[in-house]
Amino acid sequence: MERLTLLRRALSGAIIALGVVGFASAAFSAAKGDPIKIGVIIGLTGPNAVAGNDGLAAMQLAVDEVNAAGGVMGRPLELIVEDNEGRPKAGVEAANKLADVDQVPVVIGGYSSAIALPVGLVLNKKKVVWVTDATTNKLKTVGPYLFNTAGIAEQAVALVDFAKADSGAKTLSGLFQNNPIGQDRAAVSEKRAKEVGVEWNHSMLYQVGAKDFRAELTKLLAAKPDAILTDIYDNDAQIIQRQLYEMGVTEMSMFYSYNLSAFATLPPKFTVGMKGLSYATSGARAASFNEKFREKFGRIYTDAWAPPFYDAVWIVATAMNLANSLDSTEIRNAMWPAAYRYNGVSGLGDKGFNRWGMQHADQNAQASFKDGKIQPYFVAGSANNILIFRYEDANGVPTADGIPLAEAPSEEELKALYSGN
Amino acid sequence: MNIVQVLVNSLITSAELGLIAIGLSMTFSILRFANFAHVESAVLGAYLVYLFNVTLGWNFALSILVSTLILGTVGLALHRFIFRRFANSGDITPMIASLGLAITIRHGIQAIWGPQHVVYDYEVLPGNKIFGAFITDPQIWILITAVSAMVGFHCLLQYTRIGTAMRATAANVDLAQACSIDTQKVILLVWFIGTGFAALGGILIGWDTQVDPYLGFNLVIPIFCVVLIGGVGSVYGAIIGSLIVGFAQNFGLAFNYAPLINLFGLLDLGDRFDLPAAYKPAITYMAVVLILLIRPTGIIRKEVS
Amino acid sequence: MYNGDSAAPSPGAPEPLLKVRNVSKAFGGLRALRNVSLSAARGKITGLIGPNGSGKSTLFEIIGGFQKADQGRIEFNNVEIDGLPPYKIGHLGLLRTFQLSEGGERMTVLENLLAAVSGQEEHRLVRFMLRFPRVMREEAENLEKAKDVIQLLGLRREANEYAGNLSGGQRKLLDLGRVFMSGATLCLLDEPTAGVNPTLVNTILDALKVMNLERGISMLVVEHNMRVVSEICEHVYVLDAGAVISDGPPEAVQNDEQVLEIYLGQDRTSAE
Amino acid sequence: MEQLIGFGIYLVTVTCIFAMLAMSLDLQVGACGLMNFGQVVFMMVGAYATAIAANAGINPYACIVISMAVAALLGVVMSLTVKNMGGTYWGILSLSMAELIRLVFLNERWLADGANGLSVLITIPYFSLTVVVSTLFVILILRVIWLSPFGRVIRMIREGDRLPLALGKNVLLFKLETMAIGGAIGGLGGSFYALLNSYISPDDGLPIETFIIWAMVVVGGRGNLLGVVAGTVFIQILFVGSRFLTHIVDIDAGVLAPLRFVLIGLLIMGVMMFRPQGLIPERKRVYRI
Repeated sequence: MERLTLLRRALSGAIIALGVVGFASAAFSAAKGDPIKIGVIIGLTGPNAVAGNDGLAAMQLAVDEVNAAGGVMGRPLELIVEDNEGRPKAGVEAANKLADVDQVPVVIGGYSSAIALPVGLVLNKKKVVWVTDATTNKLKTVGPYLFNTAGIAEQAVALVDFAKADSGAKTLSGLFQNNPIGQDRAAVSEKRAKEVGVEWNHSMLYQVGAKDFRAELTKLLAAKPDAILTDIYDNDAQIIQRQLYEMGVTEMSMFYSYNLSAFATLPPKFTVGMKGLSYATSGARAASFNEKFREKFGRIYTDAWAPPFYDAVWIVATAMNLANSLDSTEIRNAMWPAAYRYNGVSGLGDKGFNRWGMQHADQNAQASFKDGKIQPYFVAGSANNILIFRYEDANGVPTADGIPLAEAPSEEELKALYSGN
Repeated sequence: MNIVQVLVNSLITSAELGLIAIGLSMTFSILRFANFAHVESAVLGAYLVYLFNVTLGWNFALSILVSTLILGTVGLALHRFIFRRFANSGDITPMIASLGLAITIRHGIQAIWGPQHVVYDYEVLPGNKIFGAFITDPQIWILITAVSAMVGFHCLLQYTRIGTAMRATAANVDLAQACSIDTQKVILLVWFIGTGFAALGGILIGWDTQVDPYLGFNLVIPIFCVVLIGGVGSVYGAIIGSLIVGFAQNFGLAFNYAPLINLFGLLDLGDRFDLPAAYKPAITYMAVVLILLIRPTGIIRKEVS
Repeated sequence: MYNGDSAAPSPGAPEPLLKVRNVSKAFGGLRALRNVSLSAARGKITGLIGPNGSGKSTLFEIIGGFQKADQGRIEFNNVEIDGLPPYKIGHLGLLRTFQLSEGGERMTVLENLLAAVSGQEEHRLVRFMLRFPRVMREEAENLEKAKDVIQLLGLRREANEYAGNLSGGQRKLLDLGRVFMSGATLCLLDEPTAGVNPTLVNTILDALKVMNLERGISMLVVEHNMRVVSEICEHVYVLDAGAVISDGPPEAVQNDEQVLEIYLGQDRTSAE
Repeated sequence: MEQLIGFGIYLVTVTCIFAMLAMSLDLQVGACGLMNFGQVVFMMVGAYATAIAANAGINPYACIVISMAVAALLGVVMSLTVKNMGGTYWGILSLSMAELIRLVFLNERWLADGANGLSVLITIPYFSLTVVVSTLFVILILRVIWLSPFGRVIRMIREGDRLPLALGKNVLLFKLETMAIGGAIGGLGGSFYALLNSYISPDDGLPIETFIIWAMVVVGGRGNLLGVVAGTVFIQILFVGSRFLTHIVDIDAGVLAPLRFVLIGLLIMGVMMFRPQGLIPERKRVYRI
């Protein structure tokens, strides 16, 4: 029931959004006037450089589209890009610069939670909207100017459920990167596994950027779990898959990934039968995003967060148009309705924010690799390959975390939410 | 746990660390400063092979040879244009200069080739199965190269005139000069061999894993740990250091500590207590702390002449 | 093997300042010192000679506490000092110099002298903070003292020069200057005139005499230059292959057959 | 305009904090010859101490004092491993100790929430002013230490242990005191860092931060407090100033970002090549004869 209404709302939202875009593009062929600047803080060098560059490319794609469709309030949108160098200190410096020198009303970026959190704290203090795709649970506490377009780690339960339903696994192991999101995912996965009666072997937390994962992989395989959950990104994906393959694992159907797109550019034999969750596989808009990305940059993105970044730019542009103002608080208040109506390329397109400005639900497509391509995957006996994670209580009623808001919460409500701070 | 596999993994890890550590240890003892750019020349070498092998389509072995020689020459150029002027500036100034150089090389590579990894034109295959353990051809090559390097450096240092000159220069530059050893020539040679060999190490690691701009950045601290555990200036020290780190990393994760801890009756941990994989980097650092506290100048003590 | 020890306390003589008894030391298979016994008399200059590698420097290292003897006892001023860390020995008033003057290169001559002032107290940070006025007063006194020493050593022009920029002889002088400043009662001088040009040798000798006669500082001097030895030393020990082979007044030792043998490089295969 | 001043105040504050860390390192390296490659651990531990104490509801000023005490204690513990270890050997040892501590903060979620780090939700009035005044105070204290008999002895230790030992100086104790003061100043900087960012995570203590602090000290001129401050300002200008390249050159941001670092690396190298002793080298103290 609930799922159907959700889908319906997403679809109607998509039609509205497309209508708006179509109308706008008819009205102005392209935006004119002084550009409206928004900031970007993302890792272009350092440990997250691959994800950062993919995310930036997706944002540039979105900016081009927004501008072609008439821009924001009739003016073109422009990104001021700052590198966070993979260091929190550099991220905070960039945040201060964007807020004080460039005086942008909105900053998009993130990826690494250890940087997204302090940046969010700075920007909240300065009342600048911070739209991030970092996913640690702690983001909720930062403040009313923080929005998240990629769900949070709680949603990792979806993969545990998928792996259990698909393989009937009795024991599970996990291979996660050792950073905020990896640790959160490991904790959530372990908790969920125990809830659904699956034995949890251990969580391997690997060091991002290392070149030698054989010790971890040998140990992982030695425990002989029925299925292995992985959370691998960037340049680590190739090495880990290659070292698995070299250790004789030529069939990967026991691996379930939180982020299948990390493996999209690898040789097909490294990913035979691998399953997992994927963002942008559903809907015409998502397909066209993939197409456009490939066209513009000559490659496919290898990072799950490229689509949410694309969405973030569109949501911000829509919010600015709705607010019809460059005042950051008004833009913030327009973020909820903008996201509520916007049809995204990540998830099923439903990008609504809950009271905390976090994604109210996470919709993933179950997918698997076939001939090196990500294909929809259907668990036996199910006609649907879409997994939706929502925050519900024991009776299946959505909790405050799971309810998307069509309008911004009132000031008092927001004040009460963050009164602990 | 497949103990043979752990053993093989340990050997490969040791060989990969040792390949670069041997050259670093040698250059460290003669140039007398911590050269942080040493490992970046390994990455540069690996990217040059990518350029020749993949972009230009050359033969793989030829690419390796040319790239190693080019990097050796780059080493000479670095000495001539940058590090020569630090001869009388102590060890801290050239160290920070090499840090600046490392930043430049690393990000220069990223600006040219982008942050995404690249791989050579080589078909990855499942490893050969030996006693139940998998080992691939590149890994065998790495082992062979590491052992040949070990033997080669030993012979170079022990049985050739230039090797004697190198040992003398490493022990005491002034004394070596007094014995009419052309220390400038020795230093040039060390730059050539050291940088060239680093490149070879980088290429082989890149062949076994992948090449990305941060290959060196992620290796530099473990390799310095290896060199100092073994003792600066000793090829054998570098070998022992890399064996210690390689075996500790692999066996440290594979080992079940429960019987050991329960044996002392301290805790009851059940029948299994593994070191969490998140602490794998800590194994190297623990080794450094323990070994240097016991032997403050590394395992192989530098002979006093 | 020579076993006599003429410096053994005889009833009437004053107690020697430094007593080394049966000290032995081996490095692996090499026996650097074998049962060495010697003593340095209070207020006198005692010489220690011997060919290169005879164990003189090792003996100094051991007396100074930088290395541990395998066996034997060392007494300084009636305090047993073997096994004490070097700084405690230095603090007791036994000060050594090094064969190749080392340390303090990037400090000026004056700073070197000021740093040598003994009495840990004013150098310690907490005391410095707590007793600031007193320390400042002492600092001024020490500076005056250092200026006197500089005058005495003829280093006035180099007073504000980095010690690392001094010539070898001047650094030897600086070593002596540190001894003056430290208020040591005994100093072990390791080749105070080695590699020093002849004019400076005289300056050094004068300084040594002033130290000994005016300040009453006792000395144990390792020296190769026999002219220097016979000019300043009252008693000389001869060390060869890690053992004391002879001792006595310089003239007597100089004429000792065994010593001649060593120094004139005669065939001495039969010695062992 | 008001916001530009705000950015200026932020830059001054963060520069002051790093100047403290750099001066603390300079006391260890420039004065005492202790090659501490783990300097950032003082900052990290200081910041964590503030965060943990603040979350326990302790008065902000008390938090700062606690941070200094904890970091000073850590300095003492680190100094106990020095013994007679050679410069680079102890450098790698101190780096290892720093990394071990960081790994504990990273992996133990019960201790300080693991990789997620801790938020610091306290502030002190006139924060930036406090930081600036503290920095001036630190400069004053270090200046006095440099000129004191204590400073003279540790500068003698910089050249080697043997001479000060022979002169009766308890070298280990001097090193211990140096590390304790260095730790306390580093802890103060770390505490301010946590208050500035309102947040601390293990990523703030990565070894790269240590090397940047080292660059500040050496580029500025080790052994000279003015030089170290100049070095901090220089490196800070390199890192922040180069951000304004985006407004000047029109290159794709993905290419400009690494090029920015190429520039930073070249400038660090250039200063070292043409001013090996740093921008403002150590000065000789001249007495009137």
